[in-house]
Amino acid sequence: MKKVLIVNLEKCVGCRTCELICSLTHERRCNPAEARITVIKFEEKGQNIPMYCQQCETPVCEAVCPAKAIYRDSLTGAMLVDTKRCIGCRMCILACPIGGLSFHPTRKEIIKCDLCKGDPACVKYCPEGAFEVVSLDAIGVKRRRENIRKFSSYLDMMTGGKE
Amino acid sequence: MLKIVIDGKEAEVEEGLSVLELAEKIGVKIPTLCYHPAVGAYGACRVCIVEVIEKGLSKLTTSCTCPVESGIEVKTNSEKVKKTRKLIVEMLLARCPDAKIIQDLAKQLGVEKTRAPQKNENCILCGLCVRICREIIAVDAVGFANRGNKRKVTTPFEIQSDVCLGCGACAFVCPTGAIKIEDVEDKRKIDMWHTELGKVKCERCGRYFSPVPLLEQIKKKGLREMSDFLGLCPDCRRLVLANKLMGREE
Amino acid sequence: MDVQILEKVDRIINKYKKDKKALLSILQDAQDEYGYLPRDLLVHIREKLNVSLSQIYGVVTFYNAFSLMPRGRHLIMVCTGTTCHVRGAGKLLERAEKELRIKNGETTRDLRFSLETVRCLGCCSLAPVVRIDSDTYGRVKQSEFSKILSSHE
Amino acid sequence: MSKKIASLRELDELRKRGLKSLYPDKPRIMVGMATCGLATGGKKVFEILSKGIEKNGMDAKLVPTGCLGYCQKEPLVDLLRPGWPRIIYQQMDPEKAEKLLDNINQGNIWRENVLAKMEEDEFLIFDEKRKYPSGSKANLNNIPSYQQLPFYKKQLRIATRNCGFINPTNLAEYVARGGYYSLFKVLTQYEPEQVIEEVMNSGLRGRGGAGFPTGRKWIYSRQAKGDTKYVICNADEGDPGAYMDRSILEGDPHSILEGMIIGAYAIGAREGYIYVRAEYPLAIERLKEAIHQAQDYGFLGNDILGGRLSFSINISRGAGAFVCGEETALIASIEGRQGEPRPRPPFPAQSGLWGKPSNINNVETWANIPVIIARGADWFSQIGTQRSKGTKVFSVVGKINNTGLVEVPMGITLREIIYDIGGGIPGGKKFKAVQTGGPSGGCVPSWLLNLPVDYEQLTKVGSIMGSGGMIVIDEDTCVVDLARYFLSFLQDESCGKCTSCREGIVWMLEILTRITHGKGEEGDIELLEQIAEVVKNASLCGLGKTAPNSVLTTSLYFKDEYEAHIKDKQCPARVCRDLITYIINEEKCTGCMRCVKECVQEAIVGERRKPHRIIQEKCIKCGICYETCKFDAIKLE
Repeated sequence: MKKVLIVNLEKCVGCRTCELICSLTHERRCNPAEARITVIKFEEKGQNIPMYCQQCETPVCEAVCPAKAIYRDSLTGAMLVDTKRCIGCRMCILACPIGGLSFHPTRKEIIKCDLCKGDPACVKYCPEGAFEVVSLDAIGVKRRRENIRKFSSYLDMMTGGKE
Repeated sequence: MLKIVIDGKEAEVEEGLSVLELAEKIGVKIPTLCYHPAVGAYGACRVCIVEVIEKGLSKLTTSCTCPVESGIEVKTNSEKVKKTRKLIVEMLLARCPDAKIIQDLAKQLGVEKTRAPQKNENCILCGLCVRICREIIAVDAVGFANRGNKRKVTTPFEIQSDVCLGCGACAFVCPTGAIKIEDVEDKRKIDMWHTELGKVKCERCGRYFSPVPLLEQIKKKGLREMSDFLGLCPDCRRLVLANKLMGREE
Repeated sequence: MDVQILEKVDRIINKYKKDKKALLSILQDAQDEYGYLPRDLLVHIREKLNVSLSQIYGVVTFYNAFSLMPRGRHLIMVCTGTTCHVRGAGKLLERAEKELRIKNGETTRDLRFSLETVRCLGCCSLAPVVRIDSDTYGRVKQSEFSKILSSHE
Repeated sequence: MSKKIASLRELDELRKRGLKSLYPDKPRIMVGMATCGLATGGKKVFEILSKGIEKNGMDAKLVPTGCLGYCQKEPLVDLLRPGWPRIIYQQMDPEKAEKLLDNINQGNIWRENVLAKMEEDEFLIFDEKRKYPSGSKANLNNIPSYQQLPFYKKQLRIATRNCGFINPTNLAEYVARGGYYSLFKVLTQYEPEQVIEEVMNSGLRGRGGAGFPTGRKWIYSRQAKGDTKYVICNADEGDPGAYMDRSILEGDPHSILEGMIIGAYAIGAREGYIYVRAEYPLAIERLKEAIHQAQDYGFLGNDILGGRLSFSINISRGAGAFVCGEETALIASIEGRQGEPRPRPPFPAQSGLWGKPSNINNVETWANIPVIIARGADWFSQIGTQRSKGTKVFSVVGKINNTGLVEVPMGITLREIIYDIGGGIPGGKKFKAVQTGGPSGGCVPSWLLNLPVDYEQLTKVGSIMGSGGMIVIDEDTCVVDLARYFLSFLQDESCGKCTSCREGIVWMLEILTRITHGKGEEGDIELLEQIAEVVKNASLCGLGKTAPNSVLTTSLYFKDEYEAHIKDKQCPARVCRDLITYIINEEKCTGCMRCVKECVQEAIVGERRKPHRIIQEKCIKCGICYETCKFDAIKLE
């Protein structure tokens, strides 16, 4: 069953544990620059927003990739980069509207949220329990839509225009 | 499914694979320099050479170009293969003595020094840059020129190509690091291609983040209404989006 | 680039129905027309045929028959096929280089002669062989070289 | 009125016209006008004859023909007069041409420069011989018969059956000697499979080099899936030293076209290509004319022989690249790309030109097809050896008396070719070796002279049949230098794609160059052999796989010569410049000043009538003094 990572913004306190655990899981060291998730903080409002790949239903990254190196994982539904196929042209990075992909600073590789094979570390280790993985069944789609209703211009892309 | 023997072990594989792909699948390591999954087999570097025995006849062939056929036996490291591969690496080491990947390969195969005439090139003519640019990026900014001993990779007339996007895929796939990309503030320089391209400045933070033609190319793909974020660097895209989520325009 | 020349090249391209498959023939005909293949001409051919400049440049530098530089009024081809080699083509070539004061592959300053070698003219029974434009000379001796040259103004 | 031939009756009528043209009721003068004939002055002879005929108001027919193969004797002029045998004149020049005309005018037999008389003409296709009248009025007994000339005696001309006999620009003359009858036979009596069976049974193998069975190649193409298929003629005769294809292209282009049309029918192709070297301008011209004529007469086009087949042929000009003789490189070149070979499989029979099934055969192979169809596989397969059937055309050149093209049955020995046909080595020099197969071939040494020539035997001794070049070398040719020559040729001609071929050739060349410069080292021969083995085993295409053959054969058969260079710093053949000196023999030098004048280096000093002297420091060993000295006073040491 396809899955998505959903965040409850009310719960996020901006501790950046997710960034560190993400880096640790993928890179074996704690360096936020190597994380697949970035927390944007609005100090004055006391509001924090973790930004990460939304595993769009019709992803532009996949569409622009000339090497056909980006594909959807049939198990989790995450968009993955086949690093062997990748030719490093970075078109995916430039095409993604939400900055969901980046180039690893030293390893010369495209990095992005891969949903940790369906069991994301951020979900497990967030002290506030702000993250949640939901299956993309009818209820999941609805919750996802609610979650991202606010930025309607990107809505179609992420949900594939389907309810 | 096909049954074959590789290095003494039996293996069963689906049809349509090359010996190299099969070896990788089952964890047998065969060195190669000119193979890349995105463009497939080319057969130029000859390093992935293996011994294939079919109907009692043994021949040396490059594993990348050899289709797996039922009943064949593959030896990836027989004496004959080792001898041949060593001499080929000796040739490459003379051509590109400074390339780390060649040095490593030489060390791995026990080649201590080369007896072949030294050339001091950086490029081994694997053609990955040419093939990626032609077949994948589809702009064909660089190509092979001349032939024989004078063969080289270059831009037409050895001046800046008017179609290069500056995407840097050529440098990314280059096994020897012969193609170097230098990003200096608002310019991207690729010396190998006699090329210098302007970069796009992020509308928000002012950082130069993409060569101009590359971003134009993405615009041309016209996948969706992109104009409102394409002028932003990926970091600012996250910020701007977060702001929108907060319900406010910056 | 001279408009008249481009028109001529356009006629060649149209003769081959703007077919990019005919690239080699178009380049050959264009060179026959113009003597060599300057960059502007090749850029023009690219636009008309919609093939990449890399491909055109690759083809032009791969084959011996093409030249990116102006050639002389007369093209001297010294055959260096095996029979000609065995019968002294190397020495003949040296003589030609001395006589013309240019190296193999170069053109004299007055654009009178270009000197090239060719891998075999198929006149092995007459080795060593030299061809100047469309005239083929057999059993050429070093000492005869200046005489042969003088008949080509 | 349409010229198109649709029935056997019409073909017979065309043949009658052709016969009239071949055997007119007036003198027919034929001038060998292939490139080799032209190079020796055939063009001037033709012009003089043409002017003379016009000036004297003679009733004579002057025709250009292809090459009879006896290049040593060119320019050749043939005279056929009603009531006489055909007489072949050799080494003609403008003056002699005038004399010939005078004699014709006076009704005499001109007896100077006679090479031979031809008493009968053979129509191979019809298995027919046409006797010429004996010309009994005059005594021709002392003129040797063409068939009995040592040069021709052992020849059997199948692929070159018409070269030197017909005017290549006259289709009717081709038909007169049986041309296009095989096509007619095939289209009216054979299913495509039967054609392939016939070719298969004939045992014909590719004449371009590798010797792959032609019939089997055709089966693969026939069986390949797809509606669009191509037949291709490889006329990129790249081997330096081989020119039989040029001779057939220039002398009998229709034989190639007919072969291709039959092949197209057998395989199921509607379009064909002839890839021909740009270095052969005359061949291209002849082909263009021939294609045009064949279209006019309905042998090519949409309704061949009354609508039995649709087939057209395009000419693709090569642009000077030896590697384009390789099938996949040739295809790339026709497609307008660099001639870079690609790995096989897939083979061209499955995926060739534009990705469609394509069948490629070379010129000589195609020219054999009409004869095989006409005379049958049984007849053809009786010629030759167990596994190599038919004949092969060789260009016998180099240090040999009778240079020329010879077509002989497979299995003939090297000795017969070099001594019986070729007349041995000139100047009393010693025969050393024969180089066969071009840059991909090897050197066969003198002690293997009794080797029967066929695909297997040549491969066994380390060489190859190749396209049929046979370069005879004598004691004055250095085999190390020859091997070096081939590698320097291949260094430029390799496409440069694969490491082993590109870098391996450069490496071997570096070693050989060092050896010829007297800087060879102990162990060089072993290292050469080691590299050669890898280049042979690891390279991508035929060019690379065969590139080391010249090194391997010369180092095997002439090891002592290599060692003389390496250990003694001597070149036994006195070729390698750094190992020789030119010296003037003062006893023989007459002081004529010729060498002094010719030496561009000003390395020779001396006064008139006094022995000259060479200043060794200035001498670049160009050899011009040696070449110009009339008194044999310059020695090589």
